[in-house]
Amino acid sequence: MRQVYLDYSATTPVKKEVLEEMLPYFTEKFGNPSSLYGIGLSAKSDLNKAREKIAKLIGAEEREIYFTSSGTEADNWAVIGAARAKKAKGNHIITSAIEHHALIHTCQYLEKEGYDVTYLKVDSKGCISLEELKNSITDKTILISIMFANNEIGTIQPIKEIAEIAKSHGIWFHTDAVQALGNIPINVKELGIDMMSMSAHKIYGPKGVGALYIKKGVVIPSFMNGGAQENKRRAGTENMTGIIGFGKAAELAGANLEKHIKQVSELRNYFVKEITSKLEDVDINGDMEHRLPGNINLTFNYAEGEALLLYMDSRGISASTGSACSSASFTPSHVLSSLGIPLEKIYSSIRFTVGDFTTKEDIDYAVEEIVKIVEKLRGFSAFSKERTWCNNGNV
Amino acid sequence: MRQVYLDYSATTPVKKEVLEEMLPYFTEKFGNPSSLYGIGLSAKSDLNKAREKIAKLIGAEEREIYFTSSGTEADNWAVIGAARAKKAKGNHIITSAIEHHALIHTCQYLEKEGYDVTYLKVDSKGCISLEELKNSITDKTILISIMFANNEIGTIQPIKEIAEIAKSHGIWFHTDAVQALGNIPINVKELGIDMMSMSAHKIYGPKGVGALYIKKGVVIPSFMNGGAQENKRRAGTENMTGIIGFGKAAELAGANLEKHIKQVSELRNYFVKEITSKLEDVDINGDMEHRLPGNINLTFNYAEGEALLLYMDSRGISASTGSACSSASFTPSHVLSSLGIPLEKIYSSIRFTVGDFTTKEDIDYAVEEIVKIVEKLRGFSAFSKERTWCNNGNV
Amino acid sequence: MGMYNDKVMDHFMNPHNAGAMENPDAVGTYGSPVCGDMMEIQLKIENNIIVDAKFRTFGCGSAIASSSVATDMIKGKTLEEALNLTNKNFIDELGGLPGPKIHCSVLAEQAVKSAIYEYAQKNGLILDGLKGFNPDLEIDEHHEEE
Amino acid sequence: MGMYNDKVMDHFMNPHNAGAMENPDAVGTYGSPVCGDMMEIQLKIENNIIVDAKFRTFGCGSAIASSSVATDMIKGKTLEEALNLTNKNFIDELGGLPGPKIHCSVLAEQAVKSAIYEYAQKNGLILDGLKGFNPDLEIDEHHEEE
Ligand SMILES: Cc1ncc(COP(=O)(O)O)c(C=O)c1O
Ligand SMILES: Cc1ncc(COP(=O)(O)O)c(C=O)c1O
Repeated sequence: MRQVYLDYSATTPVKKEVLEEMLPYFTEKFGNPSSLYGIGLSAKSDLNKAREKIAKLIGAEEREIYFTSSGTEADNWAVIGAARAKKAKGNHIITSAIEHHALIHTCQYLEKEGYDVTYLKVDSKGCISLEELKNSITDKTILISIMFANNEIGTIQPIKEIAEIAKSHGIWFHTDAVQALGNIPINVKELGIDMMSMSAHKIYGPKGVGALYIKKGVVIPSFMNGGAQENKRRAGTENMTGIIGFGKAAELAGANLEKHIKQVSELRNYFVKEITSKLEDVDINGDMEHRLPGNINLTFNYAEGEALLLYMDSRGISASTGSACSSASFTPSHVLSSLGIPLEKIYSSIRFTVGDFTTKEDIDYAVEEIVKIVEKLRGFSAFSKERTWCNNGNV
Repeated sequence: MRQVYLDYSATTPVKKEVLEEMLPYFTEKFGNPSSLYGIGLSAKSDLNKAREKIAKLIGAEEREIYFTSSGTEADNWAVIGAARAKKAKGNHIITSAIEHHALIHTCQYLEKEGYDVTYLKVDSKGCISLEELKNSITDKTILISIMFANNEIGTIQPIKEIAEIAKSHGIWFHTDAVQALGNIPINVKELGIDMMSMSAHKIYGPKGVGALYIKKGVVIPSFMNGGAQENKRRAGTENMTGIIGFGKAAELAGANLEKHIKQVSELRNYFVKEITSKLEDVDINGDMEHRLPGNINLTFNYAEGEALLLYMDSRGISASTGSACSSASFTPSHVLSSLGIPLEKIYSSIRFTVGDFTTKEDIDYAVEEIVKIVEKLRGFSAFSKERTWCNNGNV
Repeated sequence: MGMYNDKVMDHFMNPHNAGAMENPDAVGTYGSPVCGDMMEIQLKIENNIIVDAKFRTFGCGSAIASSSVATDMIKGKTLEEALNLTNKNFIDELGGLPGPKIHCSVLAEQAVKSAIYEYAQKNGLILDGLKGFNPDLEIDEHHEEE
Repeated sequence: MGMYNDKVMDHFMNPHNAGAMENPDAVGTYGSPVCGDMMEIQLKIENNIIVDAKFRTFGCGSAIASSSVATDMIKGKTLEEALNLTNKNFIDELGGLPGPKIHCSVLAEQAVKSAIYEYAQKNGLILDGLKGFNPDLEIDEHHEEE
C-alpha cells in the first residue's frame, strides 16, 4: 500500500545526505570532543563546523549557538535561565496561550516557584495582539517568549515587532523557532532576537539534538551542570553524530529554502483546494497568509479526529490531531481552543504537514482516501449539519 | 601508523551491531513515538524494547528506566530532583569528593540555593569511609549520592553497604554508574539502589543518550518540562536512534560481560606489568583490587602529562590526563588530589583504559612507544629523582 | 503494536449495525462534549425482544468498536437481558481496550440503557435493570482512569 | 586541527637545545607548581654574548616549544639584547599559541631573565634590561587569560 506521510511537523525522516555525513562519527571518528588527542580534536573542530552551519542558517555568529538535546531543552533552558538570571529585576514573564507544551509547562513550573506569567490571547487567526503585549509589560517583566510559528496551525507571529517592543523596554526576547526553522527565512540579527530554540528532527536531521541561539551579551546560567562543554554553558558529552547531522540538515535547509517553500506551499494549497472542493463542511483553522508553507489544519465537521487518523493510517496516510507530542494524552488542543474553536470542532480537526518528500501523487491519493473516509465516518456519525452537539439529546 | 586507542573511559566507538540496529530509525522507521499512526506506534514499541534491554542489564523493571540525553543529565536530574522532592524534609546532601563534575557542579549549584553538601573524603585508594558516611548523616539528610566506580582511577565503592546505610536512615541513595555499567555486574535490586545514572557512549553505544533508573516509588519532579514523553517524567521528542543504539549496546554488554571483564583486565594487567618493568619511577594510582577491569592510572614522574599525551598522540596512541571532560580546562584532577597525590605527580599522571577492541599487539606497541616517549621527556625535564619540585630553585 | 487489538480494529474499521433505521421503536443517545464522544442507539423491539439495533457514533476507535459489539450483543436479547450487559461485557467481547479508552465503552452501555429507558417510559414498562438509571447522569464519573 | 600550529608542534616534538651543558656560566629556573610548569635555562656567555643555551623543561607542549625557540633566539645575542626579548617575541616566532597557553611562554622569558640576573649578580654587571626584575616574583599574575 502507498505510504503518504503528511506529518512533517511531528518529525521528519533524516535525509540521505545528512545520514551519510553522520556515519563516520559513529565508528572511525568517534573521539570525545573534550579529548586532547587527534580524534578528539578533530571531533571538536567538526563540531564547530556544524555550529557554523546552524549559525549561518539564522544569521548568527558561531559562538552564539549552543547545542542541546532537543527543542524542549532549549525552551526549558531559555525560560528557566532567564528567570534565574533576572531574578533581581523581576518575576514577570509574558508568553502566549498557544505555545508548545515545552514552553507552557516550563512557565507553569516557574509559576509554582512564584513567578507571574501572562499568557497572551490570540485572535481567531492565531496571532497575538501587539497592543495587548505592550499593555502587559510591567517593570517586573524579565522575559517575553513568543513562538515564531505555531506547530498546529502554522501561524507566524510578528516577530520583528515583538522584538522591538521587548528591546524598547530592555526586556529579553526569546522565540521558539522549532517549527519555523528551515521553513521560512530567519535572521536573528535583523529580527532582533535574544534567544531562539531550534530542533534538528524538524528539518530532516536526527531526533535528540537541538540548539539554543543565545545572543552575545545575553548571559543565562547553565541548565545542565558538569563538564566544560559548549563553552562551559551546557555540560554533557556532545551528541556528536546528532550535531553533525543537525549541521548538515541546516546547510541543506539554507540551500533549499526557496525551493522548499515554493514546493511545499504549492502542494499544501493543492491539497486544501482538492479537499474543500470534494468535501462539504470542512473548515480551515488559522490564517492562510501568515502561515508556515507546509502546514494546514482542517476541521472535518461531524467526523471524529482519532477515528479519522486511524482510518487514514489504515490507508497508509499519516497525520495528527493536536500537537504530536500530546497526541498520547487525548486532551483537546489548547491551541485550537485559544482560537475560539468549539470543542466539537476541535475533536474533528486534523493537522497535515507537507514536506520535501511529498509528491503530487501522494496528495491525489490522500485526497481520494480522505474523502472516502470522511464520508464513511459521517455516514454513521451521531452528528450532521442537522444534528449538532447543541441540539442533540441529553448533552 | 598504528592507532591504539586507550581511552575507552572517555568514550567508545559504536559497535557495528549497534549501528546496524540504529540505521532504519533514521530513514524508514523515523516516526515520532508520540504519534498515533503506524510508524509512530511501532517507534514507541521499539523504544520500550530498548528500555527493557537496559532494565535487564541492571536487574530493574522496564518502567523504572527513563531515557535522558546523557549521563550528565541523569546526574543533574537525580540530584536536583531529589533536592526539590525532599525540600520539606531537609536540605543536606552527602556525596564524595571524587564524583564526576556532572555531580559535583550540580551539588555546587544547589549549595548556592542554600543546600548543605558534605563531600566525603576518600582514602589513598579512592574509597570512602562507611564510618564517615554514617557520621555525616543528620536528620536533614535527603540524599546520598556516591558514584559506583570512578572515571579516573576506576575505584569501585562499597555500593551495597552504602545503600544499606541510606535505607536504614530512610534516605534516598543515588549512584552514578556511568563508568561501572557494562564493566562490572550490577543489580539495582540486590544492591538496594534508588536511582542510578547511565550513559550509552561508554558502553559502545552512541553519544547523546543516557538513562536514569528511578526505583518504583521514588518520585522526583521532571527536569525537562513539556510533552508527555517518558511516562510524563521527561519531556522532549525521544532520541529514537540513540535509544535503540543504547538498547542494543546494553544487550551486548550483558551478553559479553564475563568475557569483557576477563579480556580487558588481562590486557590492562599486562600493560601495567610491561610498563612498570621497563620504566622506573612509575606510580600506580588507586587500588588494584576494587577497580574497573580496563582502567589504570599511572604517574610517570618527571615527565609532564600534556606533553606525554601529545607525544603519544603523535605515535597514534590515545589516552588522557584527568577526566576527559575537563581535559580542555587544564585544571589538575580533583580526583587525584583527593587521594593525597601531590600536584607535581598529578601533572605527570595519565589514565589508560583498555576496551573491547584492544589487542595484545596494541599494548606491545603502546608500551614500546610510551617507554621511548617518557625517556625522551625525562631527558630534558627540569625534574628528576635528584631534582624535585621541593628542592628546586625559586619555586 | 497498535493502540487497539485486532478485534477492536476490525469492529472499528468494519462496524456492524452502523447507521440509522426507519421507524425505530426506541432511540437512546449518550455522550459528552468533554469526552468528545456521542452515541445514538436505535432499536427495533418486538415482544420485549430486541430484534434489530443500529448505532450512529461520533467518537474514537474505541467508541465505534464498542458501538459495534454492543449492537451485536443486544440483538436477540430481551430488554432485561440487554440491561444486564455492562461495558465490561463489551470490553470482554472486544478482547480488551487500552486503559484511557475504557470510558468509551461506558458510552455504549449508557446509550443502550437510555434507549430501553425511553421505550419503557413510553410503554409503561417497569424493568428491574433500569432501577436507579438516570439518562441525564453525567458520565464523567468514569473518568478517573485518565 | 590540533591545539597547536605546525611550527609549535615541530619545536615541541623536536626541541632545539634540550638538555644540560657542562659548566654553564649562568643558570636560571622559573616555574610554578600551580601551573604545573618548570623551566631551567643554562647559558654559556662570552664577552656578554650568549654563545650557547640549553633548557630543561617540565611542562606542556607550549612550554617546551617556547623553551626551544627562546634558547634558539637568545643564542648569539648580547645580554641586553636577550633581555629585550619578551614572551611576545617567542609567540610570534612560534606563529601563535592558543589563548590559555600564552602564560607558558612567559615561563621562558622569565627563565632567561633569571639566568642573566644570576650572571649579572655574580659578575657585578648592571644591565638596563634587569631594572625592576625580581626572579622571585610569582608568575601567576599572567594568568588572567584563563
Ligand atoms: C513549536 C515547538 N516547540 C518545541 C518542540 C519540542 O522540540 P523537540 O521535539 O526537539 O523536543 C516542538 C516539537 O515537538 C515544537 O513543535
Ligand atoms: C562517572 C561519570 N559520570 C558522568 C559522566 C557524564 O556522562 P555523559 O558523558 O554522558 O554526559 C561521565 C562521563 O564523562 C562519567 O565518567
